[in-house]
Amino acid sequence: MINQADTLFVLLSAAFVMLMTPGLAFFYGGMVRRKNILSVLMQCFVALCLLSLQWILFGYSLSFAPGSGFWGGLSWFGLNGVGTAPYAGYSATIPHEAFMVFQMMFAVITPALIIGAFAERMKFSAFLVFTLLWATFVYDPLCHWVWGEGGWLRNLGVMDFAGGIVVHTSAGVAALVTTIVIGKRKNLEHTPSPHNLPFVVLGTALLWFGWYGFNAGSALAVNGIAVNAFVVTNTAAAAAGLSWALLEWIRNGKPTVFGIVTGSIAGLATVTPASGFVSPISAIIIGIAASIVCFIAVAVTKPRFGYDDSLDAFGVHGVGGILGTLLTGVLASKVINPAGANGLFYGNPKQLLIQLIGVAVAAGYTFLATFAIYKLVDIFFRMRVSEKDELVGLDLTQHRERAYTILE
Amino acid sequence: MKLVIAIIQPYKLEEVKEELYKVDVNLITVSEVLGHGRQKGVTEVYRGSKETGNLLRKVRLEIAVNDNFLEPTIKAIVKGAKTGETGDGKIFVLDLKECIRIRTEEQGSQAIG
Amino acid sequence: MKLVIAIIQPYKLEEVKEELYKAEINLLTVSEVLGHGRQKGVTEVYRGARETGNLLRKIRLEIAVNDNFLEPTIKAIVKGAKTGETGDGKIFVLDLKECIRIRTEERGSPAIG
Amino acid sequence: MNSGDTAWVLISSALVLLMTPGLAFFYGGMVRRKNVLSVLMQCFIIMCVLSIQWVLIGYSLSFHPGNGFWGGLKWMGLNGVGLEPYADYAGTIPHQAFMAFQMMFAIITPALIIGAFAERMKFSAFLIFTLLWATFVYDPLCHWVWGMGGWLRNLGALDFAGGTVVHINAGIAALVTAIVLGKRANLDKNIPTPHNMPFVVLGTGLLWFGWFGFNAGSALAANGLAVNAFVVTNTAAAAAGLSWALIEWMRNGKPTIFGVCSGAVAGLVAITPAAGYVNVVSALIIGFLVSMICFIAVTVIKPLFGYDDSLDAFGVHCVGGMWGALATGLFASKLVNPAGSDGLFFGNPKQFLVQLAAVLVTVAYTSVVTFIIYKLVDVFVGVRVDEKTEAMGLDLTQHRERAYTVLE
Repeated sequence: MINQADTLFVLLSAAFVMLMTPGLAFFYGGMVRRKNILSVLMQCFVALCLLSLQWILFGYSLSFAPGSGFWGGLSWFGLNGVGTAPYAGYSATIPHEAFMVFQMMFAVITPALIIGAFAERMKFSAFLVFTLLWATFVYDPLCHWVWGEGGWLRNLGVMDFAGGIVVHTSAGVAALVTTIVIGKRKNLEHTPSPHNLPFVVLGTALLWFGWYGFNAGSALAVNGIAVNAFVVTNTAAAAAGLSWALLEWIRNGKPTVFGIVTGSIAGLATVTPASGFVSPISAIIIGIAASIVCFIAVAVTKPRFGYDDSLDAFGVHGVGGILGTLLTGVLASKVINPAGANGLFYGNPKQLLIQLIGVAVAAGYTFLATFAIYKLVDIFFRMRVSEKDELVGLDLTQHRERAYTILE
Repeated sequence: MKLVIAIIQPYKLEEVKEELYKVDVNLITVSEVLGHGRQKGVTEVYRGSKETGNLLRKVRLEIAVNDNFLEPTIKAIVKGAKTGETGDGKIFVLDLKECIRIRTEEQGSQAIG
Repeated sequence: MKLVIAIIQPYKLEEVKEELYKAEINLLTVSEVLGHGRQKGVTEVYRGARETGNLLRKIRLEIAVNDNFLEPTIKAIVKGAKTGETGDGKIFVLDLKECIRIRTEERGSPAIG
Repeated sequence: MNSGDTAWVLISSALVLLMTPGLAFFYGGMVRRKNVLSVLMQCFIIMCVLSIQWVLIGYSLSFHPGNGFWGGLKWMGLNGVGLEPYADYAGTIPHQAFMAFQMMFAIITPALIIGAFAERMKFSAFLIFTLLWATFVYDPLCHWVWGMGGWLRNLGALDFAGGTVVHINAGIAALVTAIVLGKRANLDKNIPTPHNMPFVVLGTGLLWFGWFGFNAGSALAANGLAVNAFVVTNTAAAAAGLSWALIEWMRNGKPTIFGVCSGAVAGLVAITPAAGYVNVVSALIIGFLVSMICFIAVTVIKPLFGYDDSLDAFGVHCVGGMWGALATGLFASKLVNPAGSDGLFFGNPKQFLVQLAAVLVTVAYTSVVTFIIYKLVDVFVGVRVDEKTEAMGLDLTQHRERAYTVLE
């Protein structure tokens, strides 16, 4: 039976999550140098266009059609059979198409997250091909394993409420792979400072706002779980933002706005898999843990290994997603969500093991498949722009336009 | 004393800076300007209407030097900025009558460095 | 050779450029500056608080010319920028010791054009 | 009364309201730096002025069941428009919710015209022009197409969310004002480039987000029809954004973010009248073709005739809206919406003719009345600013404020 309130909630959540991609565009766009901002905005927007179409043509079918344990198959190709009648396997109270479009927005933002790793140096044509292949051969299968009917990780009991594995771990690991193989940016004695920090703050605000749709909407109904997800999402973001600022204060002497927004995003990414299974108090623990671990990843690990993850897509999303998935195995409680499972702290150490397997499998698969796709595209298109193009900036060399005028 | 003003391609700034540091010229003032050059520059296309603006974005350097530093400074700028294509820019040299370091009120060539 | 520096009203830039082109002076550098003038300028009001900043927005032109082009350049700038009101701006002329075209490394007056 | 439907329509109203600030940034980023505030100001003042006009007389003129040509003044000051549902428009939500939803449409339509006369219209003249235009063009047309007893509605013209009423209407008014107002000064010497492209992208993101409320909200209920409208809206925008980029790539050598944004908005415009009547595949086609059509309008027809439609309000909204209205007559299907009718491709050529008639009537009425209003305002207050004012910029001369500081 279709429920109007549930339908409206899922549609609205889909709109919220759609807004996260422009939000991410500004979050990333403000961080790059002035000569490259449009290339980042362009990549995010093109991802929105391209993957919306990929999803209705075959992405949704590969991910969610009840095929084998490993892929969904093509039985829902072109939304064939996906209509306004509910599909009880996923959600019995809303039209099947509403579920499809909600999931579409996840499929759009995940590849967009990777942009942070190779920003300021990837050729646009190569980006397009890479993104399409990555969505098809990494995101769609992974999504099927964890969320699709019959998916083998789902059957194993892996808990991922709103995409800690599917979205953040996969995008983060892909970011790490691409940033290593594409190499550092030129002339990088010191990291360039963000060219427009207010844009970063604007982007964070839109992301935080949209994340309510991302996490609470994943309940797919207006119920207590949605409310709980809403509350823990906000709590974790707040705890993480605050603790990041404190860490900076202690370590560098001054808290920064760049730090507080980075922390908030880390908190949001980390609480994503847990949001339907943990209590608000657990969310505070998750938020603080997110800041500490991601701060170490960004401020200590990255300089030590010397990879140039330009905008910390791995350091924030990858590390946050992995941490969140594991913490779900620790802090999940059946009191919050009877359909879930208890975690380590609630007397079920097995769940942590399952979560660990889920993350390890996802990270391993993503690592290998991303590397293969990268190399393939590199052979045909060359991923990296020429040195001169990089110095002149991608806006002018890839798109022949400029973000700002000087005099008029 | 001389005041050197150079107009160069924006993306060459890093290299020019590096060359200047090599010859121990450390005090430069940089600003962003629009310059009219002979070259066409990259044509930007906005919604299909081609924009061939004749004012192009350039970087302007101001460097005050003592006379014995003049030639090394010019050489360094040329080395860093030259590609051989139109649009590389120009260097202007002006006489500098006086130079005062505000902090100490020193005057003349010792105030320059 | 001379270096002409002119400070003009921003909205007069188009006209000045046009007059300069007519006099066949094509190479100029434009930047935006704040200038202290005698005029009051347009007062901006922000949320009720009246802003009477005496630093006003101006456009700064730099033009390097050979001596025989100096007068035409000055005339062109005056023609384009003059309204007769306070705030029209100023023109400064400096001696230019040397000019180098980076692309070819030519020096002196042939490098100017 | 249904709480789910009411919530959906109220939230959709909020989403559509957000489109006007979105439009302000979309347009504001495109003008020169000295005029950005004038555009933002025009958009914001419209939100104020027309909200009041709507509750005082606009809603009555548009929606009261008067005769076929106007609604009359019976509902002046919302007299009789209460919290009970009004079954002829929407049986499951309070009448005032319907009124508020429609108000947002009445606000954004005149705001769309701003793109045609940006950078050269006097603010006082703008205010009077907008008020008269809303009262004598928008309100009657709205009544004809959507009002009870409206003659175009009775003719059977299909316009789900405002292809004729909003986009063709505003677009034609834009063309008329652009022609009679004349070109901006110095236009042949240098075409001004967008002064802040990221703002254009931000505006596009907000418009896309708000458009979910515009189209899916027009179902006036959280049902399958709303879901369909949501999905086709996203699909058409994605297809159009992508195809505009491809056209640029082929024709100019580089795809631009400005192109993707223009395309996405064109796609959203085109799908507006069709959103409740077509399926996803039709939306793909409508989206792919609209970019081609608008691209020709903007890059070939505009230079050919030499009118100065500064920000392409005509080229994108009117042309895109016409294509959408006609495409509705081609692709509409009763399988999607039993309350609609079939189009030409589903065996009903008559629908195409009805759509054509509605388009022609709109074009004729709007162009004549807009011209009269313009001339009238011009006689009394003078519409265009003088040359010096234009050179100094409208921000400083009309509002005595500036968008950006130079040094600090």
